[in-house]
Amino acid sequence: MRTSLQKKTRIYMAVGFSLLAVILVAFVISLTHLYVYDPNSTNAAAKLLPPSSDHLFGTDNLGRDVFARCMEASKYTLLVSFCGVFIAFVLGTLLGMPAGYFGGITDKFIMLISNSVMCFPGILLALVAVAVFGPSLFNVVWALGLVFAPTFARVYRTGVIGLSSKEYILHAKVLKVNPMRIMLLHIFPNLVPQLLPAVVIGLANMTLFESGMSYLGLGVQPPHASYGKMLADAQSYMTMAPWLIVFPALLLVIYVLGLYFLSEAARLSFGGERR
Amino acid sequence: MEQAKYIGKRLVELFLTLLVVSFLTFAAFSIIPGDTASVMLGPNATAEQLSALRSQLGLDLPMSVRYLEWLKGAFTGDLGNSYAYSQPVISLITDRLPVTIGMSILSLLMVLLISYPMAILSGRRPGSLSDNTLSVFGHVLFALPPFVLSMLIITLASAAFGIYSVGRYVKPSSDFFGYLGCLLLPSFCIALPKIAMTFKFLRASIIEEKASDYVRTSKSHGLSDVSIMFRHILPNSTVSTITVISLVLSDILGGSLIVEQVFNLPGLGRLLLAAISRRDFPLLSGMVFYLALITVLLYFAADIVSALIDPRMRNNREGTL
Amino acid sequence: MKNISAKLISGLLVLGLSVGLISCAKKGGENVDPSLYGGDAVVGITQEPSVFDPHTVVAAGDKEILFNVFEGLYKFDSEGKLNPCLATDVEISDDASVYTFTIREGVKFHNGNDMTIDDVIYSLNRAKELVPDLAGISEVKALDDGRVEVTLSSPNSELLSYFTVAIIPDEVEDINATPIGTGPFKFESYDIGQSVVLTKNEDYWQEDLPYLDSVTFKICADMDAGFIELQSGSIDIFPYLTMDKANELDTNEFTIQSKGSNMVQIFALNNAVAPFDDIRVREAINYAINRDDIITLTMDGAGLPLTTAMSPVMGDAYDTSLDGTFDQDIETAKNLLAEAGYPDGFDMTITVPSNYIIHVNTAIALADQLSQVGINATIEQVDWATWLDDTYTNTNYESTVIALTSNYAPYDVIARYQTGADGNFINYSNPEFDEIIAQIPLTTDEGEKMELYHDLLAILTEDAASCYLQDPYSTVAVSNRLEGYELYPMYVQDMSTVHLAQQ
Amino acid sequence: MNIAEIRNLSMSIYSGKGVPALILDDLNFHIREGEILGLIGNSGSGKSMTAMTIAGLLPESAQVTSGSIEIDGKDVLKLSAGERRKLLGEEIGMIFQDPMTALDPLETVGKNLDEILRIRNIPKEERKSRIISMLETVGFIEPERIYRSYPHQISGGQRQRVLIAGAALLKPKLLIADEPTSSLDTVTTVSILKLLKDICIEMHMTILFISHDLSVVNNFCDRVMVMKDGKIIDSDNTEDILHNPKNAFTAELLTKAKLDPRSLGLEFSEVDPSGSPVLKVMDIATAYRDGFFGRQRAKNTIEGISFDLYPGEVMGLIGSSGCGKTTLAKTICGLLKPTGGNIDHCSGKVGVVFQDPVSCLNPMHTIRWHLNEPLVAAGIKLTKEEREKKILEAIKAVGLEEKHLSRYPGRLSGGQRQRAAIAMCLILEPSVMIADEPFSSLDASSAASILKLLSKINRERKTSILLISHNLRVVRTMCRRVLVMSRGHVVEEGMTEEVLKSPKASATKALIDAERQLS
Repeated sequence: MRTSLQKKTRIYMAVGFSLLAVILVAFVISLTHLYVYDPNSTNAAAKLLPPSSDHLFGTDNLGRDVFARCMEASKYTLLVSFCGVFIAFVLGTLLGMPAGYFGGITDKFIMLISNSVMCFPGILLALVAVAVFGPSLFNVVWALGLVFAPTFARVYRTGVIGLSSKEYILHAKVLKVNPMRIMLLHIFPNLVPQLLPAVVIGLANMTLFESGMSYLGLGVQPPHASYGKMLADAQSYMTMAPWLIVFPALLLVIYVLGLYFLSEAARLSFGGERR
Repeated sequence: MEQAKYIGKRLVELFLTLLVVSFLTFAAFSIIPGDTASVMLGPNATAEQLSALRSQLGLDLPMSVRYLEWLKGAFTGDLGNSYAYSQPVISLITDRLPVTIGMSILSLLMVLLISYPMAILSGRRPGSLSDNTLSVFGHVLFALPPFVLSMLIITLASAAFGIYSVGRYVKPSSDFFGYLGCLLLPSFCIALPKIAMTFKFLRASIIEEKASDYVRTSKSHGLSDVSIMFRHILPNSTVSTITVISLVLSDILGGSLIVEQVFNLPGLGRLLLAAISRRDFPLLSGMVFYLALITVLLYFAADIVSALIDPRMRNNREGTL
Repeated sequence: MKNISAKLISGLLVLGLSVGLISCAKKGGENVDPSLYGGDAVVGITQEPSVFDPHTVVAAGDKEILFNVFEGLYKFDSEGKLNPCLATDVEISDDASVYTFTIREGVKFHNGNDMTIDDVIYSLNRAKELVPDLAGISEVKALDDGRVEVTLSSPNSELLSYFTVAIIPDEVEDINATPIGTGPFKFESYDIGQSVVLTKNEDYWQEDLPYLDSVTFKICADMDAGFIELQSGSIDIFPYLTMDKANELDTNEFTIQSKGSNMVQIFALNNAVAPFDDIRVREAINYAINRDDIITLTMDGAGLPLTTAMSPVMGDAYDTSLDGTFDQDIETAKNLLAEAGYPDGFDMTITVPSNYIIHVNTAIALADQLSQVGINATIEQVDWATWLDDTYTNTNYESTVIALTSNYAPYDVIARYQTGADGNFINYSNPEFDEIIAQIPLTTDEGEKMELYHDLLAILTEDAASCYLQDPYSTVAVSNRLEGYELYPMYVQDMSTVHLAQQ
Repeated sequence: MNIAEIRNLSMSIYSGKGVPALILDDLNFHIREGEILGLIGNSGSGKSMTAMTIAGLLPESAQVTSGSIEIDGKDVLKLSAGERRKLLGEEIGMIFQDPMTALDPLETVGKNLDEILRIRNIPKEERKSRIISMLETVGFIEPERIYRSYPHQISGGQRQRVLIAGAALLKPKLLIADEPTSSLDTVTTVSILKLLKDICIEMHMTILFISHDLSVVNNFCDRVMVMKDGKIIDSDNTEDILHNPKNAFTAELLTKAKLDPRSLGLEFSEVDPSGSPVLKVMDIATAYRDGFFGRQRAKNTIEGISFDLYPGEVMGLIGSSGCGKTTLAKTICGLLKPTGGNIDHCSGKVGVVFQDPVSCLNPMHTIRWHLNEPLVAAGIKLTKEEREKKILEAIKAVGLEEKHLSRYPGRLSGGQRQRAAIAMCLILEPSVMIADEPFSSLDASSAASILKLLSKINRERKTSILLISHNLRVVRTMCRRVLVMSRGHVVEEGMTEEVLKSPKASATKALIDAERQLS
């Protein structure tokens, strides 16, 4: 039983990392400008060309190289998902840790606020925030960070409450260790098993949200490429130029799938089948 | 008695949450840069016109008074008129509600009707071929954004087979089954990733419950595996999955906003985007509040359901809210 | 929210397109085939209608529907010509300050009442208050035997096209709620987010028209959605196609019509803001861009390149000698920039309304082309309301891309470039231009007037007022189950001539 | 006559592609009708698997490779799955270790038991009356109320009774009891064992009793078998096993199980009861509050507790589980705020050692970090060298070595962890140490060394100790005075000798009785 679990973990990890490797390669390419085509360069003579050795993923309706654009999109996807998760994580820490640790009225108050935020369907909150403050990368990132913060707060709170009854935490309290120190040095390291899968899955969900917002035109702004926007633009050419849909969709799914497998691996290696 | 107390306690929390939700909505639309009156009147308005409109709209009153007014309006269904449509916000919303709600309910049904059998099949023998296949399948579904799925399905269904016409919508009052038919595919697109999610949690929960002591007790009482699954494991797994299901519900509601856009259905999603592009704040705040209200009530319902199933819930455990 | 058609923009930019009806005797006539009558048609539209009052309507999407419901004294036909409609004749005084219309008899409103002189006077007086272009009317009065005399406060030989403004019954209080006109179709219902339904006007004054029993304007989320509905057969006429979409359609099932739409897509440079206050910079930008590439990229080649503020579809008023003035010339552009003090280019922002994909795409192509001369353009997408407010009305922008539509009248097209004019959002100002344009309303000789138009266009081009890009074709697909659809060089859907195809 | 005959029974568990693990190795034994047969062994020795094999409740990965199991003359291994299931409940009843979770929490007690009769198609009214009468048999005074209660509303001992009622409902010939008392306190353990014995006689049942704890076997089992690594290595009647073990392993088990503090020769510090106390507890009360409305929860609440602790004194605190011992400890060391009364630490420090050696140290940090933490918390400014010296001193004082400092808790044994926890407590040189069941999870030899350590600390440093324990023998040897708690109150207090010799309160009497039963 145990060995098969380890094997499963290893398989999940391997699959996850190899899928993510694809995106990382794309990211590196976009950073190094290794590829001949500029993602934003239009070309009237090269409209809607199917994939060929010249244009690996073909070209779009403005004659832009889809491969170059996919590479660029990976950059924004990584940027948004990592920054967004970072903000959500920090906010979640600030909310969830004290809530779980102090309990009582602090907990009630913080959870009331964070639960109330959770009552707004996430995408709605992000959409409205971006709509109101204007669609820009920065706004997308903080709006998504805000939307995801309660999720992390919950993971924290549950984790902290679980740990609070552990004797080593009680002992620290008896020793009158500073609460900040207890939270950060005593509790935090022990929450890693719960936090790591949550972070990885958060990255995946963030990516899905970002692509959804970009699809609706409220995410990454043109001319910059993002998977959601590329797909939205490609919808008009669904039958005419399917490569416009296939490649961005594939890369998007690969990234998210890689993250899911990784989070599953993290979950299995820390906690086994039990949640 | 215990039940009534529990429900009472939850009601208090529901009330508090609604208060915070309504305040957040109100505050968010109050701190927005830009003056509502000048947006409405346009750039050529005189100062007198502006102040007249402000007092007509009650914008000159202190924030707390406006909040109470707004709150009263929100609960009596009077949120004023939309800037863009010059119609009462509430009627605009109720007009679109059948699409969004219909899709959400259909999706939820699909999620339940598909994920349960999948999870039972999978959790019955973890590690078996059928379990591994379903699990991998679930992961892939999980990673598919609903709008990509929708594009895929539309391409397949309408372009290749010509069986589905995008944008077809029949009102439930005129042809109920036609209405359901129109919503079937989009609901499926929303449901699919959520099926994967529910399946994953339910499966984990079934596997966990299977190893629990009361299952062993029931076995020692001579019960067959099948009746143990249905009488003990499933209800217990449902209790721990119900939080996930209520989260799924809120995701479904959000997902329908995007998917109805791809399918060109006249639901709240389209109204929302229209309101966003026209900066129609009364309409926006109304939609945001009512969607949140629906979610709050769904969470409440989830709490009540789990309290009905789980007697422990009624006296000590934390609810979703 | 992605409206591919630039036409949608027209709405608020139009100085007042009104509605009229063609009287023309060329339609209808003696040999009426009864089998042509009956049936229904569905037209796809991509904009939610909002206003049904013909005097306050501004959105092009509303006007295209109302064209079938309301008519004016005069009415445009599909060639862009003005024909008598509810009037049978007009007499214009020599100084162009008095217009005398003879009112047609036997016209009935949709509510069954006869159209009287009082209705005409009521309508013109109402329009005078609500339509800015008719504000020059000082008096409307009935003469004897069914004639109406309109006196202007100042002479204007260019006003006839504005008498296409709708004539409405004087007894209807809220025309927006109960749109009653004299047009070939009656307003039946509006279902928000769904459709507008019009039904046949049995008492239409042109006895043979219309053919169809009803017309439904079905609201589609966007061009793609409409296209799919077109293919699936739930829409018969779809006027917002791009060329490459149109090419995808089966010619056995659909007929494609395409023509210039009297629309001017402009890369507007705010003349009041540095560095665009420097003519050399504006010229450099004009030379830096490639209009043909833009047309290929954004319209699949379905557009007429422009170097000046008017589309060639305007006919005689357009000056063909200006063609090719700004053919792409990177070297010249670079030199001009260096002269202006920007040898390494500069940073600029292109503000575009996000709901118009064509303009967003144009901006993307422009940004790319400008990078060749060292100009680094950032694209800022804003929503339509913000664009109208900040960019158009308050001219708080550096550059923008938009399409200008106007009444099918040359004066209407270029009047906006007068110093301080309402629609002069590029803040263009040239005293010579102002002087020449002031003469036009006073000139009654057609030839002379055309010369003046040519001079005005030349000035705009010389000053490189902005970059004029193209007149995008409007492309319409019509199901082959229908016949008789005529594409206008302006933004209307005339359903009166449409009928079922002969089997 | 034998009720069960097990011959040459071998069983293996298959996992993945690896070699199957041999769990049961050629077992041969029989169970005589009417006897109570004890099956003793460490965890992982295969004793539970033996029970599951007999009952036919093995996991899917397990397979019987050879042998036969005859119950009442039938070879059950040759029966079909359905027939075997039918045996359960009718021929074989089972009860398990952890009564906390052994009942479906979503159903009432009645419903939980009802299924046994329901699947055997017994009419509804008869089902209920049979269950009620069985609940009465297992000692419930209000069987109707228990029938309607949910499992979480009754105590652990009551749940175990319910399970016994379920197992005995169909009057099976063989009752397999798998560690039925391991998670119960001593008083409850004694009552459950008594119940099992009564039922055994009353219903003519045979019991296979499985336990890791030799102490419960006494006075209960007729015969005992000892298992190790899947084999039965010793088998004899109870008297002989306990007093004259022939097998070396059995002897080892016995010494490990038997903690005899008297033999350790512990010495304690002198106490001067006229001196000023180091800890004064005056009339304190602590209540848990619950929920929005702040309703009080009766459980674990303490009230009106007063005592003084003198320098160098070791005081015992005893009581059955749920009596409020731990609440009192937590209140004294400041984890809970008393709702009334006063605690005076008399300017000394209070250290605390908890029960569970697994969770007493933070798994993410080294022992050195653990020892440094109290110094940091107390704000003691020290140079690096001084600090290191202090840490080294503390770790040596509890009998660990320098090399342990850089280890993580996961790499230490239970006894070592408990020592490290004591070192953490000692480093601040407290005047009072509260030790909450510091050795109840340790085996006898580790517990003995912790006892020695505590006495050494008391002797050498004059540290007062408040020892919370359920083990009366330990309390008897270690403590000068003793407090007895029951339902949140101190019901008896005095010099240990006197209190334990002539108990006055009924709670004290019950504790002493249970101790005697299980010795």
